Amino acid sequence: MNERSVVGKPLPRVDGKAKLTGKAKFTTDVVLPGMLHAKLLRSPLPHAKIRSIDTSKAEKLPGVVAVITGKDTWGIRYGFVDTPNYPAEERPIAEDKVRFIGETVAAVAAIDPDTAEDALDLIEVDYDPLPPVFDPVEAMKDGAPQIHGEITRTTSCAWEDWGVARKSHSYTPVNNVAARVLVTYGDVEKGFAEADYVREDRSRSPGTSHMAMEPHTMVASWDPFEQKLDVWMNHMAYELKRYWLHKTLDIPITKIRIHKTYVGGAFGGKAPCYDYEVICGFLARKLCKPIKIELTREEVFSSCRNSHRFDINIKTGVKKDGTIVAQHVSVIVDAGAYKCSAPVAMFLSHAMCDPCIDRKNVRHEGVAVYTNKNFNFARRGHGAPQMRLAADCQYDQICEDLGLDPVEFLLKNLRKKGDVCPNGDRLDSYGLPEAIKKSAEAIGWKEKRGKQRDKNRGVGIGINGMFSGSGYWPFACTAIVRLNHDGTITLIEGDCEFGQGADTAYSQIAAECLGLSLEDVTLISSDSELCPMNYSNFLSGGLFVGGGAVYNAAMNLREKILRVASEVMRAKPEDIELKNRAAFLKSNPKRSYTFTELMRYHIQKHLGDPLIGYGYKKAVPEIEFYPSLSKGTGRFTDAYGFTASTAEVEVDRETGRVRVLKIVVADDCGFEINTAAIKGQMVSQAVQGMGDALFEEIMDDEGRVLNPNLVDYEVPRAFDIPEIEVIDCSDYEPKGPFGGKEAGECARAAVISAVVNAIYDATGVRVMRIPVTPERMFNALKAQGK
Amino acid sequence: MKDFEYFSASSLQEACSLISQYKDVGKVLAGGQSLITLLRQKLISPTCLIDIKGLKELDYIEFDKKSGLRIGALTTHRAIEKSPLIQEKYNVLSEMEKSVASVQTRNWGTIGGNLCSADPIGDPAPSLIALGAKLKLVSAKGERIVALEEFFTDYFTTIIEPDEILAEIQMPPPAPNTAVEYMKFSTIEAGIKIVSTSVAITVEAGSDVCKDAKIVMSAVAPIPLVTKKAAEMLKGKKLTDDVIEEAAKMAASETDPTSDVHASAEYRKEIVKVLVKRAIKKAFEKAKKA
Amino acid sequence: MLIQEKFTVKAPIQQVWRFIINPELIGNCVPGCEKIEAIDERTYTATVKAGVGPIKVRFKITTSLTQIDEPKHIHMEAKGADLGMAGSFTQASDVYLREVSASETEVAYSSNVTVTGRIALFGDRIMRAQAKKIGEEFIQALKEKIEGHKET
Amino acid sequence: MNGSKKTINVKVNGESYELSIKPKMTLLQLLRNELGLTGTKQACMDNSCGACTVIVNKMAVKACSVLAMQVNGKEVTSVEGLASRDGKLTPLQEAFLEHSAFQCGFCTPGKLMSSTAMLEEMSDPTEEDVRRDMEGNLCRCTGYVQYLAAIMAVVRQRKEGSK
Repeated sequence: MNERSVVGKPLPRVDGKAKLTGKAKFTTDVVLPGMLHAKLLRSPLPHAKIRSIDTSKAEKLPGVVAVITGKDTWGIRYGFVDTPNYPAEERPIAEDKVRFIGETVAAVAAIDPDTAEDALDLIEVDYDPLPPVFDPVEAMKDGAPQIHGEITRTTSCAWEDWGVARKSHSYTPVNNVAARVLVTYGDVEKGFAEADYVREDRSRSPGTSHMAMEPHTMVASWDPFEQKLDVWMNHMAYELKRYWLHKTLDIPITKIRIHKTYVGGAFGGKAPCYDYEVICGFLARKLCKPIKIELTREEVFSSCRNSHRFDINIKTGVKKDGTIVAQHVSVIVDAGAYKCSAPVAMFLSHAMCDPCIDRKNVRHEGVAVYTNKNFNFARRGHGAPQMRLAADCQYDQICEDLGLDPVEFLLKNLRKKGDVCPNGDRLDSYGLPEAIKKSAEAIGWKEKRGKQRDKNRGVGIGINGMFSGSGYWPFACTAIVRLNHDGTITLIEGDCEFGQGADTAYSQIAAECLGLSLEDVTLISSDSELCPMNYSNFLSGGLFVGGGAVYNAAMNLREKILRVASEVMRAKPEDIELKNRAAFLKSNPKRSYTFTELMRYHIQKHLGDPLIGYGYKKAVPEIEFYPSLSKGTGRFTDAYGFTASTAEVEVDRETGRVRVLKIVVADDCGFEINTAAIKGQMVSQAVQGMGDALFEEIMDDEGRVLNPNLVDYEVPRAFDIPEIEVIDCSDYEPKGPFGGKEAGECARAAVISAVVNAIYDATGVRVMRIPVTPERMFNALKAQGK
Repeated sequence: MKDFEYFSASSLQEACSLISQYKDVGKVLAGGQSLITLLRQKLISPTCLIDIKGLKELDYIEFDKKSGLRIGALTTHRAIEKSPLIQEKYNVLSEMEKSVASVQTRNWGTIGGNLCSADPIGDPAPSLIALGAKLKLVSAKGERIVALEEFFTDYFTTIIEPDEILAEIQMPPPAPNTAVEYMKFSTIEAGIKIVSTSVAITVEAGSDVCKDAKIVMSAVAPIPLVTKKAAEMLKGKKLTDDVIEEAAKMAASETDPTSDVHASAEYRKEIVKVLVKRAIKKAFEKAKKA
Repeated sequence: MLIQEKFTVKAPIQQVWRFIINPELIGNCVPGCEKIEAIDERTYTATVKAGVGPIKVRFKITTSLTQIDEPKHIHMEAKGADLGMAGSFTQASDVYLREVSASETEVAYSSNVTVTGRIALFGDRIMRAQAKKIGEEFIQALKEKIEGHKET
Repeated sequence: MNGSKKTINVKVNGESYELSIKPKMTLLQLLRNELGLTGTKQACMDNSCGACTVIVNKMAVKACSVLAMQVNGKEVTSVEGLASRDGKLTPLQEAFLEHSAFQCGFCTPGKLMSSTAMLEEMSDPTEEDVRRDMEGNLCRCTGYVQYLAAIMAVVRQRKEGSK
């Protein structure tokens, strides 16, 4: 198995032909006989009591089949974070109160989408407006409007179900605080006292949209005879969605089947449970008819999760030579109306820092605050991009202040391969030093840094680290590899194909393990009824955990085949090799048996066992439960991916417009299973990161999203992309499949910092609030007289 | 989208008669690249649409040395962009068209539809005004010619009567020693315009003196804004950097932009200064060579 | 959307006050205002036509004067809904009067408008521009009416 | 009656259809809902993303912003009409596959249709031409690099082939 013939190659994607010919089925393409369409009525007010809802006119509209309101779904709760301390508080339909503009207050099912939409106009809601609060700092003040009363769990919480001994308890948020985190290690005060130089800065990251191309969609169909719900939906891991449908609709978990569809992009935005999903299932069961809910792009912006809004205050103490000795970070997360993953995002903003830089003495505190705005979830990095902006830009400025070189500064403060982080995570692979050096070299750091301001050009650098799955619930995966009659295999695993290339990478892994070619793999994936347990594919755990399970399953089958071959060939298993659907003796390749022959033999001789491999993997094997979100203690992941990125920009001083000339992404994602797919992931993140740095921001006015469409929310298009260079800095990760680990999330954060730092180099003006729009840059240049 | 009745006109005459019949409840569909979005959003719900897009008789680009250029109102943006005739004689139009939305929209959308939708951030109007365009409006009762400069009255509003159809855009022959330049400013390349401007400069032959100037800006007022003072000030002057800068400042002072998600009013004024300055300079350089 | 304006009217403060407190008089200054009916001393309804280009809406508006500090300040709350169900808005406004001289009064108003429904789809750009335009026409009409009133 | 159905004749992917439709039906709805050709996608609803691009009489257009009535008598090609029926991909589809030019695949049909029409129209586009012409096709996954490379590969291939 030393010579690799399938992994490590830019093989064409297994979903390619389907996706290139229009045959690939997405949820939006699912049509069922007798299917009804549902539309949701959204709250026009940011904060109001619902006095009454009159649905009678809507119900009378020809073609309308049903109208439901919060009265129908009263008491149903769900949430991404659902722990004893932080029980879930989201609800599918507002009950007695709305908390943000865009919250669902009623749903209409009708014979077609137009009729359902027309009916929304006929629903009369009598609101009693309450004073809203939009700013998290204001929301924390005494006397501010209280967004939530007592939060009570009506069923057991998710963590309870997965074995945490404590029961969830009701609680009433005080001063709108949704969650807090405090992570400390070392002696921060002593650290600062020993520092030669201390700097404090503030950074701000806005809410942004994942902007996956496929708007959120679900189809559900209820079989009244089997009492079973069939579902086609946008998701990133069906176990999570199925769990919530089971919980919210009180349907036995095996009586819900999530069918495979391709998902039109996710980037984090399709992982959590959504209101429309519960409503879709609810209506399907109530009406015994298939229901389709397709959200509009406007709803995706205004009512679906966006990225977290972070305000960060960062204080860092360094020695004269640039050695970091202490850091104190205060994070305020503007959570919006419901907390969703805000407690996680605050924690992750710390957790992703730790493997990159040794800060020695750290205090990281965070508070997530309820406001009357749409709420948030992970977007490609989940807390890390916001934190890297604060840290990398401050490091850049510290270097400027002390006359140090940022690249040297980073290299000096890095951790080392084999280091154990304060929480116990060990860095068995650590390509970051090489990534920093190579990305700097590729952008021409030495020749350019600080030397092009007269041309309004500059270069900058940013870094990041990212987990490869974590202990969220069990966060474990299983895979099955079946040997077929003709010596090919059928791989059965649950991960969802949302563009990242899971189907292809996993097929490659399985093929490689068994000496097969990619064409020899039939794949069954992403179907909750056909596939074994699967919790991965978000938290960047896809390849490492899901792929790891596939690797283990294929190796399990490999062992079995070798055992049979050794029996048949009367040779030691280690003397036998597998290739081209056959086993042969290494010393005498002519002596061989086909897989088909071996399988037939095995069935005959061994009680009909046709040779099936199975394998599983858990994100962090050593831990029983979960890292503490509020204290940051406990193992967190088993491998980190790393990126260093550099960028070169040019600033038009007259207008403030920033043009990115080049982005370099040097990434350590461990061994690259599919090199073309990895390149795709890196380029993708470079372009998204550029958008974040320069123009992406969801703007709102008193809680109303002002740019809920692709005209006003601008994302990079074909003409905007700069030269992009991707450098492979892979460090073999011993625990990953073939040495692979995280690849899809890390780079985005590094690119944002690189671009923002390059702007400083070009202008001498430090902007730590993104996006650096032309106007923001213009004003910053003007304010600093440059 | 609400239901509507649909008529496809087979001739201009039929179109005129349909539109005079349904003028109170109907809308003309010329390409529909903005209209269909409005229908889908139910921001407008006419009871009938009169589709004129198929009218071949309004799809032409013709040039005559004496009378100049005539573009049928139903000529697509793409046809204008790709027309060798326009590239040779009115290149600014071809260049400008590259900024109009996307290829797909330019393939289906028509120049007439664009002008009649009267979006103040539309690309074509400033350049056409700078080129001195006139419009031919026809109805069952007859026809009239109006200057494009006088066509727009407010956001999405023009002087066109409910029973009229825009039939043709006319432009005088290219003036000697003249160049027209179009410049736009947006955050992303194909993004929504924060400001755009079209500047026409005529120089005294063989000199640096400006004989005539026209400066038109969009996205800074409810209609494409033709500067009065700034253009007037340039006339008869040698176009030094100082003069150009002064004119650009003057142009900015004549604008009345609003703030929105893309830019504040103040910033728009700043960008006008830069953009108009750059456009004048470029047009001036070209005019000297023209 | 916050709209703030300040302007002076050539009239004594009492006269301006009497004008702005009278729904009939003030209503006639609102562009597109079709009819006004008083419900009680402090509440009145109006129908107002508005629109941008082809998009036309007719708002039925209910306005309540929730705080009156004669002759210096009024707080008003208004709710409007389009009769064609294209959307609705709420508005909270404060009007402050300040005596500049015996014959001149400064009027300052700040109004917070929230537009909802399909009309909000039309975009921030147009909404703001329309609000600004309506505001300008309103001020113009108000000045003309009060100042003209004085002369007669 | 207002909104009553009308008949159109249209050729889609080589097949002729006579269809009775409501005038408000868009070309996108015609393809997806009437003909079951769901390869053409809807992603924005306001003419800004290009996912619904199809070819009408050799021109790339956005099917969400064209009424079905307007293609009466015209020829429409959607992504389903590119590869041959016996499974042979077009050179462009092959290049997309080889260059890993797509990820989630939702915008891919639109991109294929735009680039197919572009390569029909332009014999020898430069990379800048290609980028500019593809402005109307939004993609969130790929960052564009690999699919622009795929298109350029076809341009080169064609040039070499014609030598």
